[in-house]
Amino acid sequence: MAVSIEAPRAPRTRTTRRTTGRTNYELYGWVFMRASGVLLVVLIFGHLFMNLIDGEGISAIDFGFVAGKWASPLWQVWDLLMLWLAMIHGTNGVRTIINDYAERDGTRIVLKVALYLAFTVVVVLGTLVIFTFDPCPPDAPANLLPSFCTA
Amino acid sequence: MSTEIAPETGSAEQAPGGAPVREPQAAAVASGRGERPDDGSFDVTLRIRRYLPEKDATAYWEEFTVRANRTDRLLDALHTVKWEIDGSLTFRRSCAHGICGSDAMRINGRNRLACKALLKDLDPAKPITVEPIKGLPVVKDLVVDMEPFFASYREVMPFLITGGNTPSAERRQSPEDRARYDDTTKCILCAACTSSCPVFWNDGQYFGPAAIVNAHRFIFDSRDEGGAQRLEILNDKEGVWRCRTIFNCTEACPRGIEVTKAIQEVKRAMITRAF
Amino acid sequence: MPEAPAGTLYRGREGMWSWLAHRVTGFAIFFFLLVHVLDTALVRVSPEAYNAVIGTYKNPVMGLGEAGLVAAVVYHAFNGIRITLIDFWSKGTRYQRVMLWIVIGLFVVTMAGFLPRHLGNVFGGH
Amino acid sequence: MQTHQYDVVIVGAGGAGMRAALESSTRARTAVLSKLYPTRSHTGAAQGGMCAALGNVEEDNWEWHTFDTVKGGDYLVDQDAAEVMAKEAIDAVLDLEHMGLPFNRTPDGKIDQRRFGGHTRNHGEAAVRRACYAADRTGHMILQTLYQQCVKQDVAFFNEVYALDLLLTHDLMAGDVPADEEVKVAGVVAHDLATGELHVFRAKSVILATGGAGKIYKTTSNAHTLTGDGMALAYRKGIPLEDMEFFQFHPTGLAGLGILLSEAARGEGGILRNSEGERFMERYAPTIKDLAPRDMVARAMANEVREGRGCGPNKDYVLLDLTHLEPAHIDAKLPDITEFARTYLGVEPYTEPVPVYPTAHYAMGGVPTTIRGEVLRTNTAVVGGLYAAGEVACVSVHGANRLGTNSLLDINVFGKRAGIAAAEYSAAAELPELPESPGAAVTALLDRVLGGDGTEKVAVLRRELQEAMDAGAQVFRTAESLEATLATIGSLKERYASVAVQDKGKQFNTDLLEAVELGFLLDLAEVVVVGALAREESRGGHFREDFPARDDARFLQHTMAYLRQAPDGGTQVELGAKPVTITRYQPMERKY
Ligand SMILES: Cc1cc2nc3c(=O)[nH]c(=O)nc-3n(C[C@H](O)[C@H](O)[C@H](O)COP(=O)(O)OP(=O)(O)OC[C@H]3O[C@@H](n4cnc5c(N)ncnc54)[C@H](O)[C@@H]3O)c2cc1C
Ligand code: HEM
Ligand code: SF4
Ligand code: F3S
Ligand code: FES
Repeated sequence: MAVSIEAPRAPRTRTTRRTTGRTNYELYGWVFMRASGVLLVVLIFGHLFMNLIDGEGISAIDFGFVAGKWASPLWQVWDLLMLWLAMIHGTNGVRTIINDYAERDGTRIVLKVALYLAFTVVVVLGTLVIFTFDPCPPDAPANLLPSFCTA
Repeated sequence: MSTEIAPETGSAEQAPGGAPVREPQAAAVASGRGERPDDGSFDVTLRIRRYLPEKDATAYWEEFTVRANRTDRLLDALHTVKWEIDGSLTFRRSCAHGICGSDAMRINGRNRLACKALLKDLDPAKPITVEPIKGLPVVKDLVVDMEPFFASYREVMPFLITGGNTPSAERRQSPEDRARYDDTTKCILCAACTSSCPVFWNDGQYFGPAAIVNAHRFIFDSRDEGGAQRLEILNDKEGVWRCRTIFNCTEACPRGIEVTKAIQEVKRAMITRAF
Repeated sequence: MPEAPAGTLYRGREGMWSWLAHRVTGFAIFFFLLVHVLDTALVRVSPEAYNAVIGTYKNPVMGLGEAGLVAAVVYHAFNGIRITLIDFWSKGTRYQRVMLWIVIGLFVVTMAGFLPRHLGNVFGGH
Repeated sequence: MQTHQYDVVIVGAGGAGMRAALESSTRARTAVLSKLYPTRSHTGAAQGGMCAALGNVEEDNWEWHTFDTVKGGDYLVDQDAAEVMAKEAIDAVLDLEHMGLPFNRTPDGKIDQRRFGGHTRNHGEAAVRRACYAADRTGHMILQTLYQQCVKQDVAFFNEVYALDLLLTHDLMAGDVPADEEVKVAGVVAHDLATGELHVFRAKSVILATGGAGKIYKTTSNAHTLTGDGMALAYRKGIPLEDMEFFQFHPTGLAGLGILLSEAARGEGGILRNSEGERFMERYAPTIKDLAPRDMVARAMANEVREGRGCGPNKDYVLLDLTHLEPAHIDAKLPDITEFARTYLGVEPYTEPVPVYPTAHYAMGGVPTTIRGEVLRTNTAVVGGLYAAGEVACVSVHGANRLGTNSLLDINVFGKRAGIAAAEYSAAAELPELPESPGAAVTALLDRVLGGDGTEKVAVLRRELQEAMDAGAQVFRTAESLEATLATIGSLKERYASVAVQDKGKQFNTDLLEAVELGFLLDLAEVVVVGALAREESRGGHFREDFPARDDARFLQHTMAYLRQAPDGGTQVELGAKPVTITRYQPMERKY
């Protein structure tokens, strides 16, 4: 049993809150989520339309299809932008979720390290693929390649 | 107030949340069940989440059936239980008409003031579940520790900040400027909003809507000069940016304050300031 | 205080459920994206490898999964716009409920346009 | 038991307590004890306004305000005190504005003012706009603003801590104190609700600011927690209570519930009607009609009902008609109270008149004080270091009937005065010695209730008390009705001796504290009824049907009720009288 009343609480003492100090990072993150979201609507819907609706939809997707798309700089830039925006947007979103639910500091750190690692790997890999991609690999069977390779 | 109590009929089923249900308590005065057409009174069953730390280590559900009148509020039914069946039932209350903010609790799953929840509006045909508000430590029955809540409130500097000399007459303020922050002056610090917010439940670190509402009250007061400081405080990572516009707070506020709107206005003020 | 058994579920309204759905869809899309980038990266390895993996996707189960993913993206996208409007439009908070019904309406319309076509492709015998 | 030491201890964190704390905490080490979180105090329920002769919208001056207060109080007001209050009202309002209170504004940005019952221009010529207000949330805004300032000033609050005993250097119950000895306050004994532990707060000054005692009645606008604790604490120590028979019944309580609809409803144009649709106040107060002082309106309403012109199935209420007002106007000026009507009675005030009936509202009497807030133990001698302010006190600025908006003013003016006086006193005073085993009395009381094998239930006794008070000591009183009530109180007090509670725990035992509060209510009810029986006249809020006229020859004096040891070993109420201070206004007939 507690025998003493706690001394009256000093009205303006800070709580145990973890503070960030005077940065605007949360603000920028918040604005970015909205801005990227709006752009992503265009990018992702365009992407989905091309891949799943246009032509024969999903069943038409193969190496030839992808290679054909990336031969055009428009789609290269499109997919690159989409990759980056979606990954930053998603990573920041998942970071929020981790902050919300991972209560212990240890758990939170582990999860976030994993998240940022995944982010780095995927973004680097994706970027490399888009830029170093060769639509007509020399030793591949011709029937798998887009039609323009034979030209 | 109802004075008679009907015998208990609640079955000992498993309560929501898996807590065991206590054997129902025998009511002090037994009277016939069912509607009595003469005075419009009716029976209601309250399913209350009890926690008596000096007796039991954990919380449990307990049911009480009491007689109620057409104009009775949940607070009246709780009083009937406390005064006539089980004096150990503990809850806070004072004004009994929605003005002091003592009796926020979770009624049928939503935060409300017991003194503003009319029984006849709560579908008395089914048991009414009553629980303490979420996210603050439960002290006893429906009583929670309010200190963390008030600590957040105090942190946002909820008082007028002015520079220069105090004028001898009143500070002038146009009716339009006065109207700008009217909504958020209505807050009674009942915590219904903060304890309805899923973000607050997680770790209790989030400042919570009530603190933001009270910061808003001053940020948008034309006489105040501390707005920048308050925005700085709420720019924290536990500040307004944790709000995910869930609107539970707005739905819960017994004063009808547009809580989410106020939070959004604070966010926008920060953005305007930053860019 | 010892851990007490959990209380009942909070009975939130449209705002809470739409948020929950937004969170779940966002989270799901993120993990799909990780996988999606990895499998697409196979185009860099060899056309055979890519086609082999993509080929395994071309069955009804994956097709349904794909439909689910699109549903998630469509909901998340429309609701994301709703959130943005709540944030920046001064009347947004007052119309949040109406806007959610609009989101759901648009979602239904979009999916109604997409699903027959997509499922046709998936089950349409290729 | 733990002992704390402060210069000033304030009991109560309502408007009066916090206003005092703002003054004393900058001057002396101050602690505020409150049985509620400060923002839960009933000051927050006040709706209509706080008056001051600012003259922002109409010509006005503090002398007229003084006159209205004196006349409204049926000449039982101490006029020096009323003068102080009316004069300092202007600064009190400006102080609050400077603290940030969001008053409603005039088009040119000044504090707006509106009409309220009994406030007139030029000694009764016509109603005047004197009440400063913040919609119908004036008390809420005062309470919030004062709390905000306390947060700013780092005031030390002990919340949910009940003061249960007042420590004095002398036992006043025993009788006279030698003339050369000064009686002083030494501190308070308090019960911490969260742990159930007792604490002794030693102090050089103590300010009582515990508010009213409306719970002696059944139908009341007062909170469940308004059980007159401060009055009872002082009274049980032998300090007199002044003018307790004067209790204000507010005309417009929601019928059957007692929840208040502010007088502002009538200030904004609302009209009272009987079952015939008649605006009956025209007959009772031809000049200011519905805006007559509360005692008159309440009596008029009760009279209409008695004479069979009540409304509803049982003809037991009258109607407050707002339907002729613009809904937009109602929304702007009376949003909360119209919501009360909707929530609690299901009545839509835009289109339907609201059922209303008088409700017990305000204790004009209380712990007698000087205009500096010092508590009197006789007609002239004070208790060193003990102060009282707010509804618990009787300065007396309200006399036999308080004017609307004068109480929010009272708590600010006299709260401030008491805060300053208490701090200044403590600067010069020594810390008095504590009596031996200071907590013994409280421990004995609590143990008796907790450990006893009694059979009486708190709720039953309380209900019987409240019903007896409503029946015998309400708007209309007779020797017969009062005697019946007194007899009931006597038997309830006996039964109280064997009261028991079900909750035997230590933590948050509200069951136990309700039992203690019932003890306060019983004592106070007795004082009210004994005073009312002795006052064989009708004045202000006290109306004796068997003595319907005011009798200045016999009763132009304050009642002082003392608790004293009776020869048979028990205790008894002894009545004394105190002269009324009259400076400028000689008693006249009270007509509106
Ligand atoms: C519904 C309503 C409307 C009103 N409207 C108006 C109006 O428009 N204008 C006007 O002028 N007046 C109005 N009044 C009257 C006025 O509001 C009150 O008289 C005034 O607010 C009393 O203030 P107070 O500080 O004395 O007490 P309260 O505000 O009641 O505060 C009492 C304090 O004492 C504490 N306390 C009590 N007992 C103990 C104890 N044993 N130990 C520790 N702490 C204790 C409580 O916790 C509380 O903090 C109204 C009153 C009511 C009920
Ligand atoms: C299609 C267009 C998209 C739009 C308009 C959009 C919009 C938004 C917005 C506005 C938020 C912020 C929500 C809030 O603060 O409450 C958000 C959160 C989130 N988004 Fe998106 N988004 C889109 C695509 C994506 C994609 C592709 C992913 C996955 C990579 C994603 C993952 C997330 C996640 C994980 C969150 C966090 C959810 C939360 O905190 O509850 N979003 N989105
Ligand atoms: S904003 Fe509303 S719900 Fe929140 S504390 Fe204030 S009054 Fe209560
Ligand atoms: S419920 Fe919580 S997330 Fe925001 S809108 Fe309300 S504070
Ligand atoms: S008891 Fe005061 S708000 Fe319910």
